[in-house]
Amino acid sequence: MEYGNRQLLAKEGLQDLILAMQALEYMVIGPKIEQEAIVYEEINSLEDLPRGWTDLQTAGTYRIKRRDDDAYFGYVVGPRSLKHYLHPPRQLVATATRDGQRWEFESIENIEQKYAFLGVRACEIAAMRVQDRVFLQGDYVDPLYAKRRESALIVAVNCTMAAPTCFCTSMQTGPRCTDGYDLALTELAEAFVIEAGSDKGEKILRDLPCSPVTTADLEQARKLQQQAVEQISKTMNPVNLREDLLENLNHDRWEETARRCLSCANCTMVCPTCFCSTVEEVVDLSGDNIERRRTWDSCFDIDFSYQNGSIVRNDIRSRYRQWLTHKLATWHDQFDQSGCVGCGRCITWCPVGIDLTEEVAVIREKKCSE
Amino acid sequence: MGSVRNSKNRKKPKLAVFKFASCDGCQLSLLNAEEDLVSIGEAVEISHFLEASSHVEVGPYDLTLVEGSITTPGDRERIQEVRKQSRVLVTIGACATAGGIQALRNWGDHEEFQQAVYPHPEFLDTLATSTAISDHVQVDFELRGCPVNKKQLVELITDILHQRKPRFPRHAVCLECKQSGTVCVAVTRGIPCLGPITQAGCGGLCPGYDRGCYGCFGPTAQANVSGLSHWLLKHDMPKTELVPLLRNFNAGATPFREEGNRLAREQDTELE
Amino acid sequence: MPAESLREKTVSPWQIHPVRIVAAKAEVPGVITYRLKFVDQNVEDAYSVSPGQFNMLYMPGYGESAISVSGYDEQNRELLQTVRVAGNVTRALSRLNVGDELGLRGPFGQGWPMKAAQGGHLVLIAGGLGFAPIRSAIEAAICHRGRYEKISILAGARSPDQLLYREQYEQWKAAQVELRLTVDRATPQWNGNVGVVPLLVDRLKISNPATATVMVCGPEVMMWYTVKSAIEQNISVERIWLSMERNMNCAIGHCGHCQFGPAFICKDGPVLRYDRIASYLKIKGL
Amino acid sequence: MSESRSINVKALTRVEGEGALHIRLAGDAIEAVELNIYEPPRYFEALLRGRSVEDVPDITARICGICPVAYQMSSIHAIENALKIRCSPETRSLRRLLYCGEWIESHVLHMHLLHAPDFLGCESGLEMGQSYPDELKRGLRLKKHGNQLLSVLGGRSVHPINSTVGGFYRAPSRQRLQKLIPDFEWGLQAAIEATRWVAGFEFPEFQQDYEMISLSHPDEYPMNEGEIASNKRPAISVDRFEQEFQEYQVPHSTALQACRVKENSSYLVGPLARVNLNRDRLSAAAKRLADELHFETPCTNIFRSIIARGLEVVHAYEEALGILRRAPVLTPAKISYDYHSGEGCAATEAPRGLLYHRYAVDEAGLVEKTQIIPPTSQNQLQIEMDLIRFLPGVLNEDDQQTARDCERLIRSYDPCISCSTHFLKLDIERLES
Ligand SMILES: Cc1cc2nc3c(=O)[nH]c(=O)nc-3n(C[C@H](O)[C@H](O)[C@H](O)COP(=O)(O)OP(=O)(O)OC[C@H]3O[C@@H](n4cnc5c(N)ncnc54)[C@H](O)[C@@H]3O)c2cc1C
Ligand code: SF4
Ligand code: SF4
Ligand code: SF4
Repeated sequence: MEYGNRQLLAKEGLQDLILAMQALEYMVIGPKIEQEAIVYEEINSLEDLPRGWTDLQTAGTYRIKRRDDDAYFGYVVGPRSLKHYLHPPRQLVATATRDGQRWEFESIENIEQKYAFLGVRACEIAAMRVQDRVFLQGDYVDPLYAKRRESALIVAVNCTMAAPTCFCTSMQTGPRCTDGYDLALTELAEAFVIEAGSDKGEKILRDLPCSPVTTADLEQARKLQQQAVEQISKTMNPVNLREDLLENLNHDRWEETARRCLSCANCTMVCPTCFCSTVEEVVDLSGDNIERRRTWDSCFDIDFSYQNGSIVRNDIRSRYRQWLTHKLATWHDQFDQSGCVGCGRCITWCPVGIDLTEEVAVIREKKCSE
Repeated sequence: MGSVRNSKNRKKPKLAVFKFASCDGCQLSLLNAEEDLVSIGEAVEISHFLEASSHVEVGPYDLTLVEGSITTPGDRERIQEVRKQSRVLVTIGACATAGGIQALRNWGDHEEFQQAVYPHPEFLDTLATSTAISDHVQVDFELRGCPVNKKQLVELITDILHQRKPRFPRHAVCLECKQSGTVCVAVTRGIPCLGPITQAGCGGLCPGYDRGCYGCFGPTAQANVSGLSHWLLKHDMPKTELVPLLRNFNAGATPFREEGNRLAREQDTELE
Repeated sequence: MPAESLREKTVSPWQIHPVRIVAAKAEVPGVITYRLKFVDQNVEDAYSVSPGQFNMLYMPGYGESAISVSGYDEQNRELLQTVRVAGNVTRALSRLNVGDELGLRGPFGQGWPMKAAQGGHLVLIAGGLGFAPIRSAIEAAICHRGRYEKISILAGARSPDQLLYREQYEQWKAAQVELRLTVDRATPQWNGNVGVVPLLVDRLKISNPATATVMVCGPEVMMWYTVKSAIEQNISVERIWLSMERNMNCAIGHCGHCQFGPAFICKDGPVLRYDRIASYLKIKGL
Repeated sequence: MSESRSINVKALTRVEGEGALHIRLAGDAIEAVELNIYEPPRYFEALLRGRSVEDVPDITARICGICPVAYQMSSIHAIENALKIRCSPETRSLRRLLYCGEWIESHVLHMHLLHAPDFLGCESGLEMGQSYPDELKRGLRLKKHGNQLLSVLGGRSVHPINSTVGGFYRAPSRQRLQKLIPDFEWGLQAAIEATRWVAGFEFPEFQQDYEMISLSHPDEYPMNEGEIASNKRPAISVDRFEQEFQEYQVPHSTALQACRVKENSSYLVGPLARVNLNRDRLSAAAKRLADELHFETPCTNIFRSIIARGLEVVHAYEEALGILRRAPVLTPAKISYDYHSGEGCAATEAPRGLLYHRYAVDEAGLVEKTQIIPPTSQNQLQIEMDLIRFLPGVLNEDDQQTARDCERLIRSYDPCISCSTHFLKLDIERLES
């Protein structure tokens, strides 16, 4: 089936979209101002959206600010990504219960919650696909991720602005959404251009109060999308990046970065593709009832590489190196793609403003002799 | 399963709680365990816990929890005796693991401190320093926090009852912040936050209440304190604020102490 | 949509199965070999393992540990696992008795390339507890003894009483397997080799290096020097295989812990071809 | 010739912190009664100097893990007075709510785990639980409510992190507050039951003519504000506290003791004093209960203070419910203020009684001088006086029993010995004059 039949949705029509998703029993997750940031949260109505707000981002800082218009999606990306919901930070995966001398082992496979994501950007769709590759397309399928992912509805938004931390154009993941969504919106001054990208989306679109688009609307949409492209100033050349890093595992820069890096793991937590986790054993006092809980972990955690009484990556240098080289280099070996989608979150949310694109540039500039 | 619980004919393990210079908050965390407290009471013999019980038994004890720091000559000796009587000795809380808030005296003039507070310092017999228990005796495990997290405390006791080596995260508070969906106050508001160099355990409490972490749980393993202070100084935080930030309940913990001292020395030379 | 098409792999990789300890034998101090049998026969029927793979043994309340399969008794359908008491999980396991139950997930990972090694000289090299996964290769090779031109086992331990599987040696020799042992520290009774394992490799006679295959498991430094010796013996880097170890948490390539350069030890390994990881073995803290 | 006899309680138990009691007798004559607090000094007043005012509530909380809110409240109010900050009525309500949490937690802890075992012949609350499982369970549940309220408002129950000069760091979530209502409705009834239970205990006859001191406020039961009232003398404003009351040091204790300046006399602070002086401002349910139990005021039997504690728990539940139902909205969470040099004092009612703080701050908002007078140091002299009068009645018993009886008396004060070491500099000249 061919989609892409574009239509015009009035700004208030967004409320109909939210209601339609709720009627289909989705929990709608969309942008909301919380703790002075625009984050993905449960949305009950249009009122919850950050209408007229934008974000200002640089390495290590993020501020929200009023816009001089009433745009609903006039901001870039926040600290949370879809992974917060599809691969949640804490997740019960299995239980063990003692029954006399025997043990009952169960794994959790059912999840009722269905999510509809509103406001998803192109880089976020790309990131979700990177996680699909990890959790769905190897020898083992994560049943909980699969359930959530399959039942999710994606309402994408084409970016009309970019932050100084964005570099999706380098990573070829945005700013325009090309596929992987059920519905996509482009926000114009007075309305949205809306199009379906799947049957699910098409069905919802059919019942929305839309009107035909004019060429002028499409031209405005194109211009706004172009505006986002033009605002992107950061770059990271992906060509040969894998080799450039793997051939420089002993570069002096790693040591220098280690003096700044706090090994706090923020970059890995906010990164929409980072997937590392640990299963913890939660035991009651009797020892008879056990929950095996998976929680987000990070290669920056010193105990992450614990092995037989010692730590393999026992300094910040090797931990930072592991992160960067995994993300940008060995990810290709493992999953045939880059682990970075260029969303810039790790740059903004690093409490000491370390910018991976700068690190890469320095390493490339003066390759190590060895 | 080798758990103590299962070996019916063995006597219940003896639990002791000892207090040195402290506020009682960490012991209280045990009383605050409410439902678990009753189960703990069933699983162990509470042999010495003055705050909770008049029933006092002599050692040796299977598990001893020590709260508080060493601040008097008498306590310096008492801890030796406690160690001798204890099979497993676990220190609980910042006082016991790093000297606590009272370790601020380590930077002051002890005599002058005494005079500032007491009209008759000659009645007192105290040391000039407040030090961690591990500075005096061998400690089997340290549970961080000011106060300790009561879940961790119960988990620790359970671990020891089941002959498990306790294992708690040594990573930064930041992980807990992000896991619980708290937005970073350092990045969004420029609030100085010790979270990136402070060990997890509180659940990312302070940032969740819109304030910076003040380091209750002490430094992370390999804490890069100078990395953080460098950034804060570059972003206009004066040393006069940064030094006290590092000198709170874990002022005596090595990474905080050293960086605090370094900054204070720089500050002094700048003033000259 | 990829998400839809991949739902078919239905069994949760997190499902743990109960196994019962049928026998436990103390090998050397602190090391026990268990015979484990699935409690549920359907699980037993579905289970199949190849040499070099590993299981996650689960002690409820303590956690999981990756343990190599050191043998599979086809007749009794019993798994052999040799475990060294290292930490919480293995210590708790060591407190169990015959008849007690624990949990198991597996098997996981890529085992030894037993097929590819056929037709040539098979050199199996073990250091310390590395003997555990090597043992499963020995069993498999003896089972099809005729397919290998020659089989040599080179094993080392700290001292003679640390050598694993001593009661098997005669049986192996009877199957025309060459067995060379070495210890770091000899005792008065010991009249074998003294020194590190790579020395045994140096002394080994390999008639046709082009068809010989080397499989090694042991501490990383030991493997490093063993490989050097093997290369000096003109064995191609493509015919040298190492069984690696890293922190193992999920065993299914989802948790990220066991990465070693480009490899996930749990799914690309634990057995990895030397040339694919050679450049990474040199790097400290990877 | 009568033999000299000495009775020692080496370590007081079921009290917060560590202390001991020494009694020296010559025949029936009491030579000395010494409540010895060997809790090592921690010099809080000295270490607060040079810290910014915002650090103060976090640091003073660590004086006592049992009543950190009291320390935070007194220090915050004193600093706000020094900086001339006026907080909103909503802030005031939420602070009272926070205090209710601490009263519930601390009082219920004392009633069930520390004090009740004395009346039931048990050595600990857990032992008591074997004969009174439902009562213990109910107590633990009530205590948990207190902790939950502290956690919602303050982040955690021991050393909460949300209170600051000018208000709160984060406005408490209305939703989370209102979720507590059903529990608190249950708790109000349960607290009434618990109070009826303790009121049925057998109390030793021991009436004393105390001077009772507590805050007093025309419109509310005292917590955070009011004048300092006495049953014997006219009320004074808080800023006159140091003129009327003072601390001095005794050789047998690391803690300072307090007394009336002019009369050199002891006085009583705490729940019994509060109920006696403010009975008509107790909440409706608490007042009804006091009547039902024929709790006569003034009550001058310290052993009956456990009933006063129960009444205050009922009050705290009822007051908390009212605030929870209103769930005040706090915008902004915290008001902004400027630093200037100044001095301010405040007194609030810690669970154990009046807690006085005074601060001098400089123009950069740094603390120059501090004075902290905790409730236990104020009660300490009164405890010794009580013991002197109580002893003759129990002297014919064996030493162990006498010691046990004395310990019971001390315990009815709910002394918090960890607090009682942080005592203040006293004016030596005044003492000698
Ligand atoms: C592929 C493979 C095969 C193996 N085969 C064998 C074998 O055949 N026989 C054998 O005896 N051993 C084998 N091992 C080693 C074995 O897995 C470890 O020795 C074992 O996990 C120890 O478990 P433990 O709980 O007793 O020890 P611990 O050292 O306590 O560790 C248990 C697990 O808990 C985690 N852990 C423990 N402490 C920390 C910490 N501080 N921070 C973070 N995580 C921590 C780690 O994931 C660790 O794997 C193998 C390992 C691998 C990777
Ligand atoms: S590495 Fe950084 S820029 Fe790349 S996807 Fe992750 S958070 Fe975004
Ligand atoms: S660590 Fe903190 S809570 Fe514990 S006793 Fe010390 S000051 Fe109190
Ligand atoms: S608020 Fe503090 S603890 Fe939380 S992520 Fe930011 S820096 Fe880390």
